[in-house]
Amino acid sequence: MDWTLLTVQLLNGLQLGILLFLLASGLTLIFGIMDVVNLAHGSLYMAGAFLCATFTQWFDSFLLGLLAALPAVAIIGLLVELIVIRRLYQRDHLDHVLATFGLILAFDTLTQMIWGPDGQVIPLPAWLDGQVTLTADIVLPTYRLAIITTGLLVGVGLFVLVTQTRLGMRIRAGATNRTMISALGINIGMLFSIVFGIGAVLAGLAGMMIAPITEASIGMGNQIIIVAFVVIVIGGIGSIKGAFIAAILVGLIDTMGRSYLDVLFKLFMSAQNAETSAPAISAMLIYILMAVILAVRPTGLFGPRGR
Amino acid sequence: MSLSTLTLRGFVTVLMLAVLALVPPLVDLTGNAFLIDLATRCVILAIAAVSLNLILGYGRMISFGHAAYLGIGAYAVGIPVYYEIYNGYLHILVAMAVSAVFAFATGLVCLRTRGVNFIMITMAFAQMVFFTFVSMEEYGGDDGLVIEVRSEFSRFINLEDATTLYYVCFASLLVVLYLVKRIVSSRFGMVIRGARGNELRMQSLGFDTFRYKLICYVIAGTICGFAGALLGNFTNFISPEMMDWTRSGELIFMVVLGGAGSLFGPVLGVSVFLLLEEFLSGLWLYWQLVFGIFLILVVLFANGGIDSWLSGRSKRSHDS
Amino acid sequence: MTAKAILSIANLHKSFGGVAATKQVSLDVVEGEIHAIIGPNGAGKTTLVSQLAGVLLPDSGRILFQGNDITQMPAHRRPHLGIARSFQITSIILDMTVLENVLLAVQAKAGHSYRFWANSGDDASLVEPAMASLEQVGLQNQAMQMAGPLSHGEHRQLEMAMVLATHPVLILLDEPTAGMGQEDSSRMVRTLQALKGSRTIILVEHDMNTVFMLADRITVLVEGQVIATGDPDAIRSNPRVRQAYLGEELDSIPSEPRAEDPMAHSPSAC
Amino acid sequence: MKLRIVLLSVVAALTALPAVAAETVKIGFVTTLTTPAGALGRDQIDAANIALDHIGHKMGGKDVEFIVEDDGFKPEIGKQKTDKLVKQDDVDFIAGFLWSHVLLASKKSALDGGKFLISANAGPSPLAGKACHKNFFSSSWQNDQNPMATGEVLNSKGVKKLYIMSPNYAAGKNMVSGVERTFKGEVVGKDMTKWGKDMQLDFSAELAKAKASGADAIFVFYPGPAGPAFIKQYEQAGLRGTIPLYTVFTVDALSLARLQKAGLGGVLGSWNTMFWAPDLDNATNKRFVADFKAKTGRYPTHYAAQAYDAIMLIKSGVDAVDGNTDDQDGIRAALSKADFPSVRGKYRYGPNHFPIQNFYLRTVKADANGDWFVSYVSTVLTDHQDTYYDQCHL
Repeated sequence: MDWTLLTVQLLNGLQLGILLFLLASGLTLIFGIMDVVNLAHGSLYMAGAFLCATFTQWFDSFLLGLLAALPAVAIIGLLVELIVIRRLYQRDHLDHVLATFGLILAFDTLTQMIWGPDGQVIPLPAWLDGQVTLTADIVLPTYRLAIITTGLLVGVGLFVLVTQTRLGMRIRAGATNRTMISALGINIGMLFSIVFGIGAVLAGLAGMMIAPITEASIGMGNQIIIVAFVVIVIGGIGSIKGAFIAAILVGLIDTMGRSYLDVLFKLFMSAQNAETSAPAISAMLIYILMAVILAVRPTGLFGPRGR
Repeated sequence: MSLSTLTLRGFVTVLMLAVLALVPPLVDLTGNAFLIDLATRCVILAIAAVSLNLILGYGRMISFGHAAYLGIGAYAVGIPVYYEIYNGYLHILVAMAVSAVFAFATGLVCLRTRGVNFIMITMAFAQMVFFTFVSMEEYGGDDGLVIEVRSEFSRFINLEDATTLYYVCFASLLVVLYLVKRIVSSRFGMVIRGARGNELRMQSLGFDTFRYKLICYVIAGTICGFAGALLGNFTNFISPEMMDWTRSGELIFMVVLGGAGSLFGPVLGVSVFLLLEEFLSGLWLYWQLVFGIFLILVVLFANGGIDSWLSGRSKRSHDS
Repeated sequence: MTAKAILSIANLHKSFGGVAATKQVSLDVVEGEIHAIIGPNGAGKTTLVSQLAGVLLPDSGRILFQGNDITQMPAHRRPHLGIARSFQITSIILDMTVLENVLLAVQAKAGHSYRFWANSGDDASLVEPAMASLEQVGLQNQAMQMAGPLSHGEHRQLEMAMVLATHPVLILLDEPTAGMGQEDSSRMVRTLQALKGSRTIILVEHDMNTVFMLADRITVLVEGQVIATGDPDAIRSNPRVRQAYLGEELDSIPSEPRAEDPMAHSPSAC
Repeated sequence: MKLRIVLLSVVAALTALPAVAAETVKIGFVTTLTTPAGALGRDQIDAANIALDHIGHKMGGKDVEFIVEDDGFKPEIGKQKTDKLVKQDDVDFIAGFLWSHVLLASKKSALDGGKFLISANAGPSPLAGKACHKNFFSSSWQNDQNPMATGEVLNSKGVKKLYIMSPNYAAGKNMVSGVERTFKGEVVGKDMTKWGKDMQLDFSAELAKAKASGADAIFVFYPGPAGPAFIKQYEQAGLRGTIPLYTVFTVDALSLARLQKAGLGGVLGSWNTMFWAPDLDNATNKRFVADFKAKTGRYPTHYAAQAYDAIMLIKSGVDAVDGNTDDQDGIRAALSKADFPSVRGKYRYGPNHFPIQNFYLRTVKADANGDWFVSYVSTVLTDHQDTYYDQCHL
């Protein structure tokens, strides 16, 4: 066993998990409180990445780009809520799925119309672009550690927001019992907008964090949003804690699968077959995890009873 | 329901079937052989949409993984053909049997869940099938599998002939429509529709709704597997891409566009969807923008789909 | 107690997160009687009925129906023994016709419904009993209408028709007249009176007029506990009941009610 | 009710669009215009239009009708579009095809439909071997050829242990087998990553494995959108300077523009192999590159070069029969001579209609304006023929 490699891969898995958490936490809030299935959450992730790329290129600074892009994504999120999502609250999940599926098509195409088909790069400042030497053997890209740190900070911030503030109290009340918010005399429309805005910013931030690694590209949200849904379903809908644990779990499983499954497969099949089938099977692992968890607990790990 | 609107709906249904029945001679008149391709695809996807409608429209089981059955069905043609087994009856049998088994096994897990968890777990199982075929290097993996020769039936049914293939698909659609019509008005169908309206009530009447829904789920999957076998024959090609979650989303849209829970609605939905796609994609590179907005507008304003528009009543969406 | 108990509940207990909703409830229901369960709001009436129907499973205790232990039997199997339930909140299938709703109920009684081909709407063995049930509640003329747009009273009648169509031995009726106007309400009372003796009925009801008009025996629940069981006169004079309930409300009810009497109906305060 | 019937008739009318028959040479071009891979297709279309401008939109005295179809990066859609070109537009030639899996899915439709099929990029091995066809021609290369050249370069640089990464699709597998065929050292690790419109773009796990494998070089094939992402992560992981990178179809004009924007100077001086370079010294190439830059403001990629050649190749065929596109034998005979001015200079066809051509070592450098481009260094393979031609019996 190569312990160095294992450590590096665990950190890589953690980084992926953190990214998924940023996406999934907003998704699970929107879902838990508003009961809206928002497939277009991935489009906000993409919007964040593209806006951050453009602003970074304008200001010639990643941090300024990030700061400018965050409110921009929030505005886009609020507009989406105002124009489309708001009309869906009284509808069932089927309508949510379809309308937000339409949003994805529209967003992807709009993005190509504005930015063209090319990916957009986000240049990193030198202090983020290097490597950190943890031990003699373990050298990690600085930026990936920055993602982990940022994600954990946001996670703590979200935790404080939800558990310590008045807004958070309302959000929690809404997540556990939707009828209670109206009973408490809270302006539901406002609360929904705020929650959707927070979700949009978190999704956009996730896109901004990954884009310096992968570039901002059209449709980048379409696959990860499905994984984010897997995360919130595993974690139990409406539960931030569940989303966090499930995100880390999924991140680790995905990375470990990509790292070690081919080695495992080579034990009982030809090297050629192992190399080509291992990636597909490792991509399948998270879905298997989800099926197993739902088979045992139909509402997920930390899901509310009887939803 | 007034008489005039009722006849409009009936008129369109008859007209639609008449046009579909006459596609090959009409195509000969235009000289545009591609139209028969379009019509064949339309008819095959209509079978898939009708099968999805059985669970989604009549049973309110929002399966987000129905495209998996199309893939299973198509691979059930592609893989035997790869081994030079061309017997069409065998292909159909395998397609339907494997689909049925898959629907049964996954239905056991999926139907325990409710609401969005059901949507997501059906999608998860479809993704598993997707990745299973991606991992099967022998059958082309991600690249897909070219089906060099179409299924062989008797001497009189030669699927290599476009017209024959079309009529086989069209006849299949008619049979499936009749089958679904019988099922939904049978005792079994009553239970399924009852469970859509009020599952708790059905249980208190003494129906084990889980088992009825499971059987319905298996029937729908089996029919869609059959449609997949036709699709594999038609496209001469199958790739895991056909089982992507976006494909399942498109199938749902076709059903809802036409009118979920109406017998003929999905056929209309598929037709309008494909014509629009063909028409728009020829006009503008960015046609998907129009398409996406159209989808949103349909959801927001056209409750009940084309069917309820034709029958002149706007159906409230059934809130589960 | 001389008559045979068709349903016998012993030490039934159910709590939700530490709060007991049903506390050691024991009671016997005699064949053919209308047995009313009354109690103030939150007394656990619906929770008790839900356990009888199997929607909730008790934490402890035993339910015997015709001598069989049904305590842990799943909800969907109890109807096959002849236990039917009508819901407090109207629970019919809104996007089906009136007839189809009752057809389903007949179907449920007819055994399995794994028949995929024959049109159930043309099946005389289903339609005739269904129409008979509709006539019993006076809805035969609305048979082909969609259930959704009917009035509240008609919904309740339909619900009743569905219950009757299953030919139940024991009917669990949860507030059959709740929210009804006077006319609908007295129609329901007439329907129930006509059933008296032929069916065993457990009636949960807020409206004291209805209860004392219909019930052979009454059980009073307070905070999940049975505080009294007896015939209407015994209950009326029971001091514990008078204490728990508003004595005046009991006094205002005539001791020999008849259905034909013009009633000063007061809709129950919910 | 009236409105409904009117709308329905419009829908009905749409089904009956008749095919227009005219005295033109019709060329259908299937490529990717949407999704992140759309940039490659745009390059091809730009180049094809320049080629058409250069020939005055005429072939064999007839006007050229050029029909572009978007395959959406999906084999199934590519096949659907090919069917449409064959059956509805009744084109004479179908060209394009960036992706091997799209080409493999579509070839039956085009060839069974009796059309000439010209691949302007993809070169999957079956089409070079057993599944070769008299009406199929490549204006690019067979997939294995370019990595075989890289394998030779690796040998000459003294690489002993190689780590290979490639997307998991038809071309990726060919690329891997190509480099393995000529590379003489040991392959210490291999990763085949998810491809398609949901391609994997985060390579952290794979790069960590590569680093731990003790390899002294990494060979990758990441075309299109994946290229810059890979190179960026390679640099961020600090592998530059420890494990040198050798690429095929990864560093091109499109990825360089973005890498330059991102300030990833590490790619300067890196090596790759190709059958062509923008500064390859011949008159056709000079005119093509100059016009392309003037029109688009970009350096052309090899995708563009191949598309330009595809149009020129078709012209040579149509000219030979004076525009009589029914004379398929005449066109075929002319095409197999490859007698036209190619941007790569002169090449000839093997029996399987894949080019026999030179492969060059290229390096990345900045031009006079400071723009990065891939520049010719030396010739690695001369008149190189693919390894599948002897399985082709035409």
